[in-house]
Amino acid sequence: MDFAVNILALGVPFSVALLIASLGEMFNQRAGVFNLGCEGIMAMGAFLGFLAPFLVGRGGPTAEIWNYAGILMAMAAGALMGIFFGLAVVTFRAPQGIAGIGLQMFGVGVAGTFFRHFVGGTQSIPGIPAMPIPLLSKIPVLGPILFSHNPLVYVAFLLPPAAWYVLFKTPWGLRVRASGANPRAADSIGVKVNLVRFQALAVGGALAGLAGAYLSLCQAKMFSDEIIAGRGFIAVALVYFGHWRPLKITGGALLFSLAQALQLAIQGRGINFPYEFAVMLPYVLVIVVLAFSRENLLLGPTALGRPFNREIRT
Amino acid sequence: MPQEIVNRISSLRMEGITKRFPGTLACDDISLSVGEGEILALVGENGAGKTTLMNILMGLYRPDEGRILINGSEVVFRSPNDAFAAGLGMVHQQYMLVANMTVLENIALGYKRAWSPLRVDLEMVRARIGEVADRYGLSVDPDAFVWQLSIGEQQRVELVKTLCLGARFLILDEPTSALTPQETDELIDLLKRMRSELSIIFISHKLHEVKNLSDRVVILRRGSVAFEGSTSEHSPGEIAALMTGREVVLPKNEAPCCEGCEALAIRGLKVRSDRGFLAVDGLDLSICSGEIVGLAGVSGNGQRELAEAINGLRSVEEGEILFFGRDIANLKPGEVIAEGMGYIPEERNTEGIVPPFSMKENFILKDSGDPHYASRSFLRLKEIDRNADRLREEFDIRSPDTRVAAGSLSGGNIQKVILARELSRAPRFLVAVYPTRGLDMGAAEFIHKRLLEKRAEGMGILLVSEELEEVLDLSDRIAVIFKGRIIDTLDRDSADSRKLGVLMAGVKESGDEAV
Amino acid sequence: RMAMIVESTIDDKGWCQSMHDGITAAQKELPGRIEYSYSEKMKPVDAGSAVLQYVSQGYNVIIGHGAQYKNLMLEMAEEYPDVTFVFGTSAEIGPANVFTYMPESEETGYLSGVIAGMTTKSNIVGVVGPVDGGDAARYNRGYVLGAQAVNPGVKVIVAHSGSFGDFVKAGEVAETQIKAGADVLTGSSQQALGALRAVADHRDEPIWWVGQETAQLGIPEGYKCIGASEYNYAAVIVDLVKKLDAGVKGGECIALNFANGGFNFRFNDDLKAMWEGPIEQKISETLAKFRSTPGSIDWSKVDYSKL
Amino acid sequence: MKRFKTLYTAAVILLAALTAALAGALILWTIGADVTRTYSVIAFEPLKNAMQIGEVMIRAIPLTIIALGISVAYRCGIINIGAEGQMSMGILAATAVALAMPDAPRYALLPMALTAGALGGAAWGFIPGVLKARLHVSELLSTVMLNYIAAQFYTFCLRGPMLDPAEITMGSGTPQSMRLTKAIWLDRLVPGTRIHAGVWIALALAFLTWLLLFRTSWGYRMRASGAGERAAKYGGIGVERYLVAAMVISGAFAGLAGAVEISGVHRRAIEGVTSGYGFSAIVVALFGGLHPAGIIPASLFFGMLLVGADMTQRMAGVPANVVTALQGVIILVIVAARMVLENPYLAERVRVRLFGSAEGSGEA
Ligand SMILES: Nc1ncnc2c1ncn2[C@@H]1O[C@H](COP(=O)(O)OP(=O)(O)OP(=O)(O)O)[C@@H](O)[C@H]1O
Ligand SMILES: Nc1ncnc2c1ncn2[C@@H]1O[C@H](COP(=O)(O)OP(=O)(O)OP(=O)(O)O)[C@@H](O)[C@H]1O
Ligand SMILES: [Mg+2]
Ligand SMILES: [Mg+2]
Repeated sequence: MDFAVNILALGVPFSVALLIASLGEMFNQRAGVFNLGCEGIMAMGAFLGFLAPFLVGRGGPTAEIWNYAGILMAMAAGALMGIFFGLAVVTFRAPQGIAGIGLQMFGVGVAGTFFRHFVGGTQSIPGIPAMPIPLLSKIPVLGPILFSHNPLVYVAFLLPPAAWYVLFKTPWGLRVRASGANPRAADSIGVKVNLVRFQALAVGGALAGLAGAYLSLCQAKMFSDEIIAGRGFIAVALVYFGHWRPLKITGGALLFSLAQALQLAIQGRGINFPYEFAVMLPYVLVIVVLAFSRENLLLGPTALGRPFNREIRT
Repeated sequence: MPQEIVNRISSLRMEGITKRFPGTLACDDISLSVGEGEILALVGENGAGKTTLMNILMGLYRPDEGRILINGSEVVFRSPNDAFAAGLGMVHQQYMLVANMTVLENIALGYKRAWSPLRVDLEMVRARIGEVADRYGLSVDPDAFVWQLSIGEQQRVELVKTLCLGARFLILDEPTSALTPQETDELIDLLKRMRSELSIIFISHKLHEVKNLSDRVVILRRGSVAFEGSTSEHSPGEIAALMTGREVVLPKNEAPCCEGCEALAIRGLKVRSDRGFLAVDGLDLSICSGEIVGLAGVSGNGQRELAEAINGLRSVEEGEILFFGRDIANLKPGEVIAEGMGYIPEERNTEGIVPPFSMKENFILKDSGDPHYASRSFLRLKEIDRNADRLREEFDIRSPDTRVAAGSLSGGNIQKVILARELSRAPRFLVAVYPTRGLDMGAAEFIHKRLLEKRAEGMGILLVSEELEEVLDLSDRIAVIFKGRIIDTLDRDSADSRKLGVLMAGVKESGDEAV
Repeated sequence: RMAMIVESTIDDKGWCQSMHDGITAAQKELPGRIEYSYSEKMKPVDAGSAVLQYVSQGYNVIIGHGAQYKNLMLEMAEEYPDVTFVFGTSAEIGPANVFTYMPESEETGYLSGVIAGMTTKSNIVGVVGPVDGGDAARYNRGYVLGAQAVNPGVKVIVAHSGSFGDFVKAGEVAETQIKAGADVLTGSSQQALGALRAVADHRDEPIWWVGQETAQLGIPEGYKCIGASEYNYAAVIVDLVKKLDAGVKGGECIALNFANGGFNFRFNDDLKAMWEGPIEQKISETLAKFRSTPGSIDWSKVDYSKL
Repeated sequence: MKRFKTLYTAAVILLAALTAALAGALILWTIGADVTRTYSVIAFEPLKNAMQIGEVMIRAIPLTIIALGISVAYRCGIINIGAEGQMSMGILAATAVALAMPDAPRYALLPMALTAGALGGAAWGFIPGVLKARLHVSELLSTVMLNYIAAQFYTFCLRGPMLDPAEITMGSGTPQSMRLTKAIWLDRLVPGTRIHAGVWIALALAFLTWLLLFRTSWGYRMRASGAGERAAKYGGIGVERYLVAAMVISGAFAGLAGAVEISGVHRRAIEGVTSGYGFSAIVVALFGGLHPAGIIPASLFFGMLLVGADMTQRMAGVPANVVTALQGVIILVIVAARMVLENPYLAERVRVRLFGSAEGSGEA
């Protein structure tokens, strides 16, 4: 019982960065843009999230504020990078796959470079401490699992329903989905497809930046240029796992992270098989679960990856 | 903006419109005008520039030259929003619907009155749809996903959408190409009634509709106005001649019914649709070699599923499909092809051709392994070239050469590519689904001739069409499909469009309703 | 003229930094003798390019800091007999122009283990490993032996993150172990910082860290670090220069252990209360034993699955 | 008309180069690096002498081979971002063969090891292929995940069954195999460089890929499956089978690249051999227009960038990361510029703006 509670209590915060980043990527893809550069935006977000509290906020009474300033900077930079990416793939219609890899290299490279220049070696910050919710965190099983985390964790778990609402209930969500599924139709009824795509990229970028900032400010409370370590790519993969649906994506992120917590706990219990096989567990599990879930693929963004221009017929 | 407040459009004029695409001059100094309550028909061969011109009017394309005047003053439309605001609305030739959204959502997308920053008031949209549906007698299911709808239903949704948005000036780009005769008649009646409130530009390849509906007609040829005049003063034949520069006579099947062996026999066939219900529900049908059987019916009654099941593209739940005695139900598409089946699919752009492939590559889509085109798996390029040149010549496919991407051809030419491939393979049988949908009269004439020729050579043909004239012209027998079953089969001589129309609505001659 | 090739960066507070610090210390010790250049983030194929380039620029001592460069070093040594190549960890005796070095890290791990075994209240201690190989394998196994030696009932939790650089994951490993009851943790390679950071997050709880690298004492999280060992590569480098001066171009292995001054150990002065008394005494006993009989720990017999 | 075309092309390229240079300079200025020095190192040093050109080539070899495989998959409608993992599996398989038969003669062992490498990669490509064809699992998910799985399996093998015995007795168990027998070494072609006989393999594969894709009915059907899945099915093509086949080929190429890499460069299996080739090769494949004739120059160009990148930290004193950032910028700008060049609509508009609309509007 304790074992299970521990795993759940660990898996929840582990999932946050993936969750936020994949929701961001979901908005990109729903609008029709495939952003493989998520990893790069996360790296920038992690760096900028770290920078403000590191440079100015250290120890002083204003430390807390600088943490949040870092988050805002990370999100702003993420949005900017999204827009920058949009310039290449929306305006100039560059193939999104390569451009995404370009963005990833750019983000990781710039974050690493600036980190080296402005900070030096691996450094830590106090970061944002956990904030158990007063009464709720005392509830036996649910308390540690749901209510004893970092403030950003709570925010992150408000995101999926919010994303669902935005996507399916608001005019903007309607425009995003239409732009990703049939841009020509959307255009013909007055949706500014490319503008919507830019907006979605900005939103997605901001979320990826936030995910990065979560890693550096809340989870690791450090930065080094390897901080993202492929999580951006996993976030992209989780969007496919969740078939572009916020709640299913959340399920995917949780599944992955719980499996992660589980395998670490299993390793710790002393296993008599090579630990590498334990490390593989989350990756295998995600594939297997997806393989056995049936889903109508027609419901996704059918124009994903295709640039749009009114006059150019393809 | 409430559409009631929009100023009346008492006149609309396009002046000197020129639009260039790389390599084509789509519109060349076109001028036309439409008055209040007037219905203008815009006709011309495929690729004449009709759609382009209308897209310019809707703000989708910017003209290179020329200007648009509404009520005498110049307007500049930068996007469809500007055109909507001016009271224009358009039903596009290629349906502009988002397949994975519901009808309701598709309409909500443009119905800005139902928007607040944080919410789309879908109930308001639903009410609006109901209002329009009642007023014009156009019923649609707001909660259906568009991908679940037949093309005819989609066309209706398009119309409802445009009307919901409150157009005062309606542009209809080939709105009837996928409608049944009844639906077409209803639409035309509807449009006639609407003329008290609206001005209309109506594009169609069906000249009797033009004749029936419009006040004036403008004929485009290669991007410029070839003729402009009052409709009542010219017969359809004259208009066709003005359009193509020659006389068009659609051929008729007058040969005696030939006595071939039974080629295709379908018994108790049951097939599910994408939505999961039995779209073909116990269908029986038999067709002989050297016979054309027309399958008439309102689209969405199982035609697509039937054709796909015959060709191995959809699994069969129950029943058998005997093809020259062999049951081909649930065979793979490749195996059905090998049995000697030819198939002209409904979706010409995505199913009938591989769009990025060149025309010549598309010609060998079904024969890439045939020794004629490949020896030991190596493609015989010379042979492929020769074949392509021959077919292009024979079927009069208009393109610079056979290396152009098939997807860049016009719809008519794409249809010819498919037809050329299917007929030149000399199959024993052909399933032809809506083979002339959206084609101009010249192209339709050509295709009809080809089908009749093949019939004379002994090929059996299942001709799926909603166009009664086509069915009546070409078929030896006509089967009417309704809700997945054949409710009656008529001989050519005993059939006429009135009888067929009644049957297509699901009513048997005896008066009782078929289930 | 000396060039170093490292897989990570020279400020990783771990494996690569210790060598870098060693070389710069040796530079100070032997003023004007060493001209030094380094290449970071060297994947195997890039390492080859770097070596070729260094050789063509006239560098005559090339250090590949990691056993993954072994092959490259040996191959290049064949091709360029005039250049001295150095790599570790390895105890192999290479050709005449190859030096190897071998940190016997099980000794440092053992010390950490002794501290952990004596400090733990829950009787559970943790190891956050990167992968089970190389220096980390020796250190971690030494830790297990040390803890068990002073506290036979102790439970050692070993888990690997599977990556040298992913310190976020190392933090996750540490969190998992803390949740499982571990109250003294250690870890090796640069990812260990993530684990230390996770330990430091438990500010007011009695959860402690023992370090593999004294650099960990000086950082803000150092307040959780009871003590740490140190790789004294400066001694190795000075030794190396002397050998070169004496005309020995290779063919030897330089070991690092407490006996030859290759390792040092330091307690955290701010945490006197934690180690004064029996622990301090036990550590000095152990150190004395290491100094008199190096190589006394058989690390290879530790089997994690039997813990 | 012709003159306009040339001018236009030149102008776009110039603008692109300027943009890239400026964006890069911005980063370099921020960290106070020597901008001109950095650029000149990247642009000229890799081609300065035979040794450096050799370094470019040894990177171009795996890039070419993997990119060829990726383009086969891509043409068949499946985006293979799992080459990294497939390459690892190829290395393991080839190593296993070499370790199992230390005394086999060269003519037997080398082909066997290379084949084993290809099979190892093929097996790893088969998985996402089948998952997609049969269970509709997106390859973007499965290949990413399989990369991580392969990485762990790789460490496991090198740490366990394939570990160099010397690492146990004399070392510290660093995950690597022992040095492979000379029988599987690919010859170094030019003394003083590391160029190896893998060049011929890469060239031969480029030719074979071209044959396969554009000259055989197999390739035709693969391309049809990718270019229009629905139409291909309609045309009687067993799309799913070709999908799996394409993934297997793609994996085999990546696996072979791994085998070539260890027998040509490293001569033993160590960690880090794949070093991101799997990802760079995606860029190379798309840069090269998914065509062998484009992939070869693209991989040389990319090899040059990689070597230049590696040199700047030593020769211009900028951290290694800067160059990653610069590469990112270069990729973004080049792909954008290429699309601008290939957009006739834009060219037409510019032409009309500049020269008026009178001429050249008719047939083109
Ligand atoms: N987006 C485009 N890009 C390039 N050329 C185009 C484009 N749209 C139209 N054209 C060209 O403009 C011409 C007119 O096309 P348009 O679609 O207006 O024909 P149409 O009269 O509507 O024909 P149809 O009866 O087939 O609908 C075509 O010949 C085509 O070459
Ligand atoms: N992307 C394109 N670039 C250039 N020309 C094109 C392109 N797409 C279509 N065309 C040209 O457009 C013309 C027909 O235009 P269009 O696509 O409107 O026909 P369609 O409406 O699809 O066919 P149909 O009228 O038979 O239904 C043809 O001459 C064709 O060559
Ligand atoms: Mg048309
Ligand atoms: Mg048209």
